[in-house]
Amino acid sequence: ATNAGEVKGNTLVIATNPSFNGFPEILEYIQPKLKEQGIDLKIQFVNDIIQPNELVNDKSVDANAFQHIPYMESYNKQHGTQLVAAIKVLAWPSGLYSNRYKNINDIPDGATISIPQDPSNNGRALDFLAQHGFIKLKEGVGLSATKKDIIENKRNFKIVELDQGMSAKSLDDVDLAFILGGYQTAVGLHLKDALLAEDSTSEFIGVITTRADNQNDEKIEKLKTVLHSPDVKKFIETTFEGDIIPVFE
Amino acid sequence: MIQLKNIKKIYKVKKGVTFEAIKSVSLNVEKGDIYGIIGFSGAGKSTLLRTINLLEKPDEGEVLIEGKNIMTLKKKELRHTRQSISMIFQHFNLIHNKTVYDNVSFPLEIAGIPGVKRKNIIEECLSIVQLEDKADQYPSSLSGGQKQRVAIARALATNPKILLCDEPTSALDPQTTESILAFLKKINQELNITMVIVTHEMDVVRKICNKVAVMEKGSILEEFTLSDQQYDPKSEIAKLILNKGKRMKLNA
Amino acid sequence: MIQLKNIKKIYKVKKGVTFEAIKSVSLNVEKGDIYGIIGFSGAGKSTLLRTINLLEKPDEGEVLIEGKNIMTLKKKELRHTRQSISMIFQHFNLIHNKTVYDNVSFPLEIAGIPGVKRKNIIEECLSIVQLEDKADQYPSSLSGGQKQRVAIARALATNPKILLCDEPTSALDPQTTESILAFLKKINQELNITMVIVTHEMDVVRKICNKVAVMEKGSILEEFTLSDQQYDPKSEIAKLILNKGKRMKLNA
Amino acid sequence: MLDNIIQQLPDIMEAAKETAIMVGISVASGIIFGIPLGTILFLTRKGQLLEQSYLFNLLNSFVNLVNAFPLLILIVAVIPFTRLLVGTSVGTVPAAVPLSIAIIPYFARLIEQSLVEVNKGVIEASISMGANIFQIVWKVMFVEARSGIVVSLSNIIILLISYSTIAGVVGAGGLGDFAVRNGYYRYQPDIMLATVFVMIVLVCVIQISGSRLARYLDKR
Amino acid sequence: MLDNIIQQLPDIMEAAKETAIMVGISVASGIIFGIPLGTILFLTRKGQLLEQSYLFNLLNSFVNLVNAFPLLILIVAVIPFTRLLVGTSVGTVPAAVPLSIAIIPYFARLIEQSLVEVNKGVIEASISMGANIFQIVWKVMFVEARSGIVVSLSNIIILLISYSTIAGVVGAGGLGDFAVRNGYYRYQPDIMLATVFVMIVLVCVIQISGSRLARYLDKR
Ligand SMILES: Nc1ncnc2c1ncn2[C@@H]1O[C@H](COP(=O)(O)OP(=O)(O)OP(=O)(O)O)[C@@H](O)[C@H]1O
Ligand SMILES: Nc1ncnc2c1ncn2[C@@H]1O[C@H](COP(=O)(O)OP(=O)(O)OP(=O)(O)O)[C@@H](O)[C@H]1O
Ligand SMILES: [Mg+2]
Ligand SMILES: [Mg+2]
Repeated sequence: ATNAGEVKGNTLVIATNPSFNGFPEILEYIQPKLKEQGIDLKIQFVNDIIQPNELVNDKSVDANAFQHIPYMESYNKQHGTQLVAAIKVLAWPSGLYSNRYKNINDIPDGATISIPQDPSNNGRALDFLAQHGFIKLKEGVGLSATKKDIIENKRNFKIVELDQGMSAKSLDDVDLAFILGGYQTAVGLHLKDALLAEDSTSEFIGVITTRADNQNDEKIEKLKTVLHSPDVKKFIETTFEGDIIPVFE
Repeated sequence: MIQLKNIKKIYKVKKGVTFEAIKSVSLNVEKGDIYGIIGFSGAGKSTLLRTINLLEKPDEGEVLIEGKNIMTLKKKELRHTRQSISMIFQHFNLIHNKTVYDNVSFPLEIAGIPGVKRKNIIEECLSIVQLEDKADQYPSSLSGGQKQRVAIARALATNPKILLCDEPTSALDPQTTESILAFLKKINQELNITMVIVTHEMDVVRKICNKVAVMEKGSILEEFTLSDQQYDPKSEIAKLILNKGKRMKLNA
Repeated sequence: MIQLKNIKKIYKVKKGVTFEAIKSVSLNVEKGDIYGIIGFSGAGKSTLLRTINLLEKPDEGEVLIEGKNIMTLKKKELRHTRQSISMIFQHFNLIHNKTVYDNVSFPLEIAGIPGVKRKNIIEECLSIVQLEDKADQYPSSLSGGQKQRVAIARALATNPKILLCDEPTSALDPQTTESILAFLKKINQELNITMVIVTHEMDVVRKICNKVAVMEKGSILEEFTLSDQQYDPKSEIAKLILNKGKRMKLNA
Repeated sequence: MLDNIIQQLPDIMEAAKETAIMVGISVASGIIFGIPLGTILFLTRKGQLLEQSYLFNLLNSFVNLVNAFPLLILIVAVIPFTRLLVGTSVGTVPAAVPLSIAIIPYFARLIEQSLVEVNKGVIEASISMGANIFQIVWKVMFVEARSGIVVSLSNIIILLISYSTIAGVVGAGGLGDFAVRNGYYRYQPDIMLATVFVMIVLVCVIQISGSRLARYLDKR
Repeated sequence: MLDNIIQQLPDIMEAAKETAIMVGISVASGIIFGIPLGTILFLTRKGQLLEQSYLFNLLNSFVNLVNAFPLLILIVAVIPFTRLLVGTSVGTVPAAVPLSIAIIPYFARLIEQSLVEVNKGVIEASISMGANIFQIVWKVMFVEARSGIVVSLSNIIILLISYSTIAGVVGAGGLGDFAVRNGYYRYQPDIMLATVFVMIVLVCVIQISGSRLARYLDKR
């Protein structure tokens, strides 16, 4: 990692979370392509989900690439920031996986279900469970739901919250796990193995985020052109084998 | 009772430099002896004394206790032998976080003496050294002489066969010394305890020792029986003992 | 030179229990005196000695050095005064991680004596106690007497006006004791150094002290000048000194 | 603001309970395994009573190995073991397994160091009395080193309180995790402050009582 | 598998360099600030040379406060200060700021404990010679406590190596973060193992040399 701050005219600094699948690989892949365009892409790895937004907001970096739109929106709301989704890049369709059961209908009452604990995906998982009738949530909480918003759990599911990196690894400990797209490969699973999955048109689209004042910047424009090329599309498709999918044509 | 045969002890001072603290010393202490070891500071007296219970493992030579070479004993046997050999250290070596009472109790616990019996023994030992009133105190609140007396009480507690004393009265005033020496003499005679006493106090030698060895620079210079009127002392220190002994007799 | 006025020292033994180690003691040591303090083990000798340089702060009373009450001095002045008062401790208190040489060097560094001068002084002091050959060793590799001699060398190094000695020869053989006492006597006479010596060795008192105080249970029982032929000793220990003194003269 | 805190108070208390469970179990394992481990490390060192370079090197390497692991990786690495031991790898009690594994070697080092400080003369005296190793360790070394051991103990408890934060990844909960999740990630600075405040109070209580006890036990 | 590791070797080396920078700076601050802090803590304690209960309580609370913070929260909490100090809050060097802040009080505690172990008679002797506090501390206490201090120093270096993992949140990089990223999130066990192996080697080297040096310095 390099120290941010020393941004030169033709340098584009993007913060990304190296722990999440998808963006880091893509950014590294396009680095030489941007070079050809005269842009020096610097990747600032930040192993967190708050700091990348802070850095964009306080102008330490030009943009970040790690989050999906709903998270960015709730972040804006909580922190009073005006971050914008500049470039839509990919989707990580998440799903419910199990090592113990083959069919979603086999899940017994009282089953243990693990969901990610980070705020960007915690509500997402709960909402998903609610949509598919496992639980009922308080009216209107939507994606910002927390465990406390569960108003009905007729089947007595036990919901445990884990780090998103843990969810796949703990498949042997739970009956059902909500695993974010990209992490299931850690235990040799793919999207097709999910008992239930988000559809690819879900709102959880991974975006390049930047400040409102910066979104029409020439460098961002060029970045968009490069990212939305067929070449990058092919790269995503072959690298992630359908577990992470490009959302542009 | 105690035989040292050609004991040698070499210390490494630093890389390449060694120091021969004991140079081939042999010694024979018989049962019931009160054997004094005297000599200059740094002569090797403490080191020699410490080889008797193998606190210092000699580099050469043999240590025999009651005829048995204790250097070849198994650990357990050695521990057992050591339980019958008490030692009073030059620097006392009391356990600082135990009270006076518990310090004296400690060797008894090791020897496996049951709790009920211990109390009596401890109180008796503390009364010998006149420290009954300090039983509950910790060593750090004791005067130098009081610490030494605790060390003496501790050594006496187990009723040992052999008592090794490294300057046992060095911190004591004449009267206390006198009473402790009288007690040592008494247990020597009544219980036939063998003692080896390192000391630089000629009075101590004169008053209770029957044999003396004079050490100098790691060797025994001479060895004699105190009652031997014929003996012609070689070293200054031996002359000091024997001459003074005569003087005192003249004055008695 | 040194005046103690109504010194009292009380230790807290445990909750609610106190122990009066010094009970209103007054003492007057004149310049050039070699003042002996004797008494039973635990009488309070070390404690009293330690009040002279305020290592032990008395609970009551005054300590005057050269007429100045040092209990009212500012910290810096007290430090300054202390630099001219050396002390030999009953338990030596050497710095274990410094060599013999550096231990002796330490008070000189504190007194701000420049490096070039130090070397000579240190070597001289080590030669007085005959430890030149151990200069590079650490205290843990020294015998008991050798440690005590290092402590003596350390105390002499700064050429103090007052020397406080707590059983300075307790670990030394007679000859070494003799030579050290001779040296102390010599510096006392030549440099007019005042000394206070706590000891239980009557020989030491006889050989170099001019005045003696006898302590018992925290009080001074009696105080006398050794050359005073008329003096009628009260305590056993004082009789021991004076009687023996006479005996020795008879034999001389 | 205060409303928010009061509303969340039950959760904070729940988190405190979780911390207490994790720290309690880990400290217990630290005592049960760390003290013997540290003692054996000390005894088998060069020049010590049970000098045993093979065993020493083995244990020393083990201690270094565990100390080298970042806690998060350690947690993941011992999952199979955790599962074997408590049946599952998620939750408060399972989290105590990696925490224990992390703290045992660390505590062992502190114990080892405390024992080094014990005066050699005292140990020698007990050897001369024919004491066996167990007696020397139990009745002399531990007695002489006890105040240092108590201070080390309070140090590791404090360390564990903040360590346990990381156990949040396996759903262990606890104060640290609560502060991080609600305070940092969900951006409720008041909750974060309140939670950290509870942690500070805990730490102060432990440190002060540890240091009092140590001073009381130190009779040197 | 080996191919993969070899391919990533430059990255591992880069991470090692980052760790070295973070740990280096933090250890330096630990020495510069932690040693004086620990010394003052010791000196102002009840019954010690500079007994000063106000100052002691103040410093003691500060130490407890910092020790109570989960590292992640500490890192975030000091961001404004970091920015003030080094201009930015992300990167390897900035990460050393919170790490230093975390380690200084912890090291101070260890120093304090080492000083407690110094024989009181020796300190008394130097008082009797008229030494001032500085001389007593510098020429006596530190000299007598030096081997304990060296062991504590190697302990905190080892602690920092694994602590620095968490500094990943501010983009510090380093071995721990690298291992976590690749081994934990990305599931490349070979890379994780290789990285942890480097960490283990580092830790062993530091522990063994620390303990050698300590034994060499200990002349008691
Ligand atoms: N810290 C303390 N707490 C309680 N009592 C103490 C403390 N220090 C000393 N004493 C007691 O004060 C008395 C005087 O002690 P001091 O060391 O002055 O004796 P002393 O005359 O030097 O004896 P010795 O000849 O044995 O060295 C002793 O009875 C001792 O137990
Ligand atoms: N660990 C060691 N390393 C090097 N030399 C040592 C060591 N221990 C003792 N010596 C040396 O061995 C010699 C004998 O020491 P010892 O303690 O036996 O003397 P001592 O006759 O008891 O003297 P004292 O009457 O002064 O106590 C001394 O010169 C001492 O310096
Ligand atoms: Mg000796
Ligand atoms: Mg005394």
